[in-house]
Amino acid sequence: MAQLTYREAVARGIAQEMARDEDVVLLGEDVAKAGGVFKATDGILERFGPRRALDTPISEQAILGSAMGAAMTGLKPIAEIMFGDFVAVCYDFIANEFGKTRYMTDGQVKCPLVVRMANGGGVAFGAQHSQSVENWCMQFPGLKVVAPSSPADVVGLLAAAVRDPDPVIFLEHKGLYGTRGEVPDGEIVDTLGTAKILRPGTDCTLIAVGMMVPRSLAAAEQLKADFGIDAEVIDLRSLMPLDTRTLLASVGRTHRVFTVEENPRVLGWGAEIVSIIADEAFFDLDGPPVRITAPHVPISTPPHLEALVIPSVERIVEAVRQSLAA
Amino acid sequence: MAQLTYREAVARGIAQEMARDEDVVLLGEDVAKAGGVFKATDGILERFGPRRALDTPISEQAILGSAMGAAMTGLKPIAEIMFGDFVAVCYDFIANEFGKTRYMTDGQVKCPLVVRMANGGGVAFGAQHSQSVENWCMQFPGLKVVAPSSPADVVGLLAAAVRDPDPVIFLEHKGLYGTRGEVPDGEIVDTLGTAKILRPGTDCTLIAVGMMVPRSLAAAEQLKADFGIDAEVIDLRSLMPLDTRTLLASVGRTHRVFTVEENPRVLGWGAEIVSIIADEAFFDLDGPPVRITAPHVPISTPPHLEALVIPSVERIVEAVRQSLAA
Amino acid sequence: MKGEEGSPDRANDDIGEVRRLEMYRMQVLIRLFEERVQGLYLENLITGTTHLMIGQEAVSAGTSAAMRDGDLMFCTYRGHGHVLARGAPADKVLGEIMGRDNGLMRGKAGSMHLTSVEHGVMGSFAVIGSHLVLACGAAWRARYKGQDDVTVCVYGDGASNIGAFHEALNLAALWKLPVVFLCENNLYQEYSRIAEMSAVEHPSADRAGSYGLERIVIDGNDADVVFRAVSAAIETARSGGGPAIIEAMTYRQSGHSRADPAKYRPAGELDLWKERDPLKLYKARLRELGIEDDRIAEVEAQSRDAVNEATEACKLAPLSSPDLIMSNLWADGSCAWRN
Amino acid sequence: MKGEEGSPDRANDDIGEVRRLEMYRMQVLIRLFEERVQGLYLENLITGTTHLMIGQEAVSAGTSAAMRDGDLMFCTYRGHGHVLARGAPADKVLGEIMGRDNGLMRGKAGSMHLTSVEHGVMGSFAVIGSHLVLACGAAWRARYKGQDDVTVCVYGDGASNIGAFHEALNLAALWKLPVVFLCENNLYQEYSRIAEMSAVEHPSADRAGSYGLERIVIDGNDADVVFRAVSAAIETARSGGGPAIIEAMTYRQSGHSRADPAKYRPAGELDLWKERDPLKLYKARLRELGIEDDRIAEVEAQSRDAVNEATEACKLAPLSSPDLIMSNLWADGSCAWRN
Ligand SMILES: Cc1ncc(C[n+]2csc(CCOP(=O)(O)OP(=O)(O)O)c2C)c(N)n1
Ligand SMILES: Cc1ncc(C[n+]2csc(CCOP(=O)(O)OP(=O)(O)O)c2C)c(N)n1
Ligand SMILES: [Mg+2]
Ligand SMILES: [Mg+2]
Repeated sequence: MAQLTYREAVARGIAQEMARDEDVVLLGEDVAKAGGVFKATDGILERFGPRRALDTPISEQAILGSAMGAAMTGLKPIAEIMFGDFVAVCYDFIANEFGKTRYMTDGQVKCPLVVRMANGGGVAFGAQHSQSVENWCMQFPGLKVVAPSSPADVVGLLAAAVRDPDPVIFLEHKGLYGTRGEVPDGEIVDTLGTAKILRPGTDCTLIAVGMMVPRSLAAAEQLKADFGIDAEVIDLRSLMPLDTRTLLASVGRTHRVFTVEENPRVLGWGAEIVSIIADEAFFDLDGPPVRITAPHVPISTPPHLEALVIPSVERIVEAVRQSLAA
Repeated sequence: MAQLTYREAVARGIAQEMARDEDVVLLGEDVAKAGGVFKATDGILERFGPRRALDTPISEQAILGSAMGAAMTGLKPIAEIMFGDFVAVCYDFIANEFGKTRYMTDGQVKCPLVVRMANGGGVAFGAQHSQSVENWCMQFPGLKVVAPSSPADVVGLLAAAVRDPDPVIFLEHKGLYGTRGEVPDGEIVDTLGTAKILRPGTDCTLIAVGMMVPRSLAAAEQLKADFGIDAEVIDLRSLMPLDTRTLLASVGRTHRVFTVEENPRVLGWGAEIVSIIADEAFFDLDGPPVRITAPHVPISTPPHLEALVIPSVERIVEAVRQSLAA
Repeated sequence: MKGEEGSPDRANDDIGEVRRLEMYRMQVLIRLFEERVQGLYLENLITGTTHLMIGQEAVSAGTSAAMRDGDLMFCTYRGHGHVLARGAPADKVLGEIMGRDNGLMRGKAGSMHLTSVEHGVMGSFAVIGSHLVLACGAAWRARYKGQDDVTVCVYGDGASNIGAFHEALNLAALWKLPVVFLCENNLYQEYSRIAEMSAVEHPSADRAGSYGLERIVIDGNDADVVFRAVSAAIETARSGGGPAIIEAMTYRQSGHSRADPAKYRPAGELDLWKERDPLKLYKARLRELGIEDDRIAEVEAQSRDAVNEATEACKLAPLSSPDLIMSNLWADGSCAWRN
Repeated sequence: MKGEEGSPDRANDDIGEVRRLEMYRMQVLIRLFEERVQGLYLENLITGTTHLMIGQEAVSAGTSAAMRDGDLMFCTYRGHGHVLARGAPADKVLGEIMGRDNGLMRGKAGSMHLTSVEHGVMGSFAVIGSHLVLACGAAWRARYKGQDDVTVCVYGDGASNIGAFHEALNLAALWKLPVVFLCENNLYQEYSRIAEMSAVEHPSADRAGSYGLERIVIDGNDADVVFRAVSAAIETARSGGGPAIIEAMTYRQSGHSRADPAKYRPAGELDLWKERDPLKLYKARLRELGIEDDRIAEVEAQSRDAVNEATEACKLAPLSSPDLIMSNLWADGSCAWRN
């Protein structure tokens, strides 16, 4: 067992897979010599050399496109898009190419690649460097979307993503890079499409990803301590595929559900979760399913404004308490 | 009153606004000399000349970017992205620029433009030319999204979009270009953010946009005739802003709701609608809110396969009937 | 234009009689195939959109003749001819276009997306620009793995103005990738003249310098010229000399897509190019080189038979199966997204 | 390099003493401002990211001196100096960077997005590539409306490899737009040497030919050179001669962003460029031209005072208001998305 930061866990996961499989390669802007602008790929170049870890020009279409071309023909690239927001400049691959190729060619062409991106807010980068791009990716059939919240999950899910025969978007939360956690020694491989109940509870279910996971856990503690409300907290971990079984089972026990999203309100992933629960667990629900989100505005830059936009522990507590009291 | 096709209505709406306001300009691939690949801009060049109607290179980023730069500084461009799917190659403007500029500059910079796109399926163009891109656009604060289903609405909503001081995505449905409808004479200006009850009903509410509107209407007739189910049909028309008042009031009367979407299941606009209704009208609902969508797969090309993917009148009827019977 | 190398000399030059007859057979096959596709569309047996390459056959024939087995190709939606030239059977190509079960992808995706990995055709791409960067990736893989295949990426004049073009060319040149970018300049981007849409006359070749590459413009209506230019570029790429960009001047005699009457053509333009029809020119070349008429007639017949047989087979083939829509989204063959 | 025009002749040449002193004042202002920003970051009074342009001041000073009131500028996240040079008051710029209510955008958006429409700065853009095409649009509007302003778009060497660059340049050249693309080549794209990321030495200038434009590389550390080159380009653009692309060679003496120690620099590189520090060079130029030391000292003092006063004002200014987050999404000032 080692204590690793989330960013160190990224590098460990990448290294684990590159050591295992010669076909795994890493590319992106400043991922090699500089070890990544978030230092999440530190040491990879030193260990695996410039043939396998490549710095690229500022050409995001070329990064994702060449990753896909390589994946189609025999490599397993891990491509980095520095800030998730920038995937907008190469979105054709997300929306039109990665997930459709195998399907359209009736299985002739494969696309086993991983796109890592620094996702989410909380570090005062403003409206164009803080968005939650899981919401821009999960709607495309054929594309898997993973968003770990702890160092151990980072390693295990990254390994699972690299070994997956289909394209996976791997979202590292910027606000978590500096956080620490225990990571078991040896090879770790997790399973995509599995949510985790991090805190069992009986009164309601909180469903979160990324930075909203620790906040939901803290909110659950506070709800218990201050109001006697026993909240179950689920880390979704994977937005696609979706572990609806775990979610529906939890709602079957708690009868109330809250999604905790840091994105602007409209068409965040919580809408999909709520629409599934409202349809399939309607008669399990004792009250409305509620989405706790940022207000429907872009994220302002200064920390004191950003803090008002992204759901805080206090806002989560307040929303749950009020709704359960209603 | 004139009978116009949907595509003629587009040209009429554009002409109405270009005649009214010298600052309105049209640009896009083949929109001028050729009158558009869907013939939706036929006659604009002839009437307004090459200064105001411009054919562009295949450079979608330059199309949307120069439209925005012009809008920031005094024009009101109408830009065309030929097939909505191609907005993926210039998505930065959708995700990061149009809607955020006024906000980030605290009101210093305006962005009054319209982006027209041919949206949706039904014409055998396959997985990369048939997608429902309202789902790629409506999640961004600051961006309006409009999707008319009739020629009269096309003219009125297009005029409203052009006159709106903020950026508007205007989605023309490919499957409807050839359809006809009455269009009043004279100037028509509609209101963004207003849904329309096209068929009042008492037993359930069907909410649709674009090509799913006529199909929902046909389904409602069939539900009435064959099963005595009286469905209310709402044409959403505008996905952003959202006329939640009309939707919630309808559910308050009918107590059951169905969204009818032609997109793949996950994170289509119906999820947002359902999440609002489940939260705010929970105790009005007599049964689960149900999303009728395409299966979560890309759209296949040949018409006989495409027809199995996009909800048909029969599938809508069947889904409603079964759910109400349950 | 590097046109001179194409002028006839003798049948036993660097190209040779056998290859010339093969390139002629292929051009005829593509021509007849494309005419048949248009006919089947008018008969309502082809329902989706198609983009024919009548008039551009020499590019396909010359390019594929220059490629080895194992070399890879990335095409556009205007790809029928290239896919045939790489060896995909006419019935499978036509079946795909007709949405039949015997198609390359069992009729799931149609004319714009023809793919035959077996024949090195990694796909036909319909969102402009994407396949230029994909080709970089395929070539990068070859170098990475020490495999000596070369990737050829065929695209249009209009595609030369999209952002991905720039990113692809820079990366290919920077990483010295074994990839050949082959621009089919058919004078039009859909309904607009490319000359009115580009800041330079040759939208691809005039930009070669931006990537430290040689400027190459060739006569795309002469299969020999295409063969020689592509062969040379592939040879360089294969031996580690990096990428090339070739602009082949040609003309699309058909409309942009199946329903386009092409009214935007200036008067006389089509006739002029028909005089330079690649099949006509090439047949004359064969004769000039002393190849007997009956041998020419023989390959023409082969092509005619192939198209006829393919048509019959496809008419009999069942429509693509409804199962297709729920399969092969994921590697396990399923389309499940939840448990 | 078109360096020679920058060599000193006499104070009363085409540039003149007054403008030279002003360009010097501006370079000193920017330098002191940027040093102050770094200081305030270390004091924890600046929390968001910043991208300083220490070492690149001559580009800002020379460019804005060449622009008229009414001309428009589009900047990047590395824009402090350009915004100051166009006349935005130091306290408003600093206030924005500090997240204060007195900022250009009332402290809402910070260092990367400085905008002052009042001073013709249409924005500072942080997603690479976007503002190159925006600039085309602004210039198109000018021509459309018969307005004679020119748009200047400043961007980095690294941005020259992104797709939008290609689309912007082609459109600008094709439509002969009154826009000047000014590449600040500071040798690095973030932590990578641009020389290792581009297929050509000069990622912008070596591509001018792709758009039928002239190749212009200038010494970006000499404000006079920048002034002359940008003036000439603006003049051409203003009189209908179309766009220009200028690559100004300079060096970022600071890290890429606030926390970057820039360890990737080869030994000695920074020292070499410090010898060519634009302020040092320019001060020497002023002296050589016979401008008295006390006049030089006076403008230095002005700049120092401006930065000090701005700092004091900003420290006293309230933090940006919480109201900001729910306002000015739409033209009506609200952020309502439903009824
Ligand atoms: C990104 C994108 N924009 C626009 C289109 C629509 N479109 C399809 S073909 C075409 C013209 C392409 O011209 P060119 O590259 O010269 O190829 P050609 O069709 O002449 O073979 C256009 C604009 C597209 N498919 N993708
Ligand atoms: C599309 C996009 N990709 C990547 C980035 C991250 N990024 C910010 S600055 C930068 C380096 C830019 O280099 P250059 O254009 O030379 O400008 P400089 O910072 O040197 O002024 C990068 C890669 C971005 N902001 N946008
Ligand atoms: Mg063409
Ligand atoms: Mg730089």
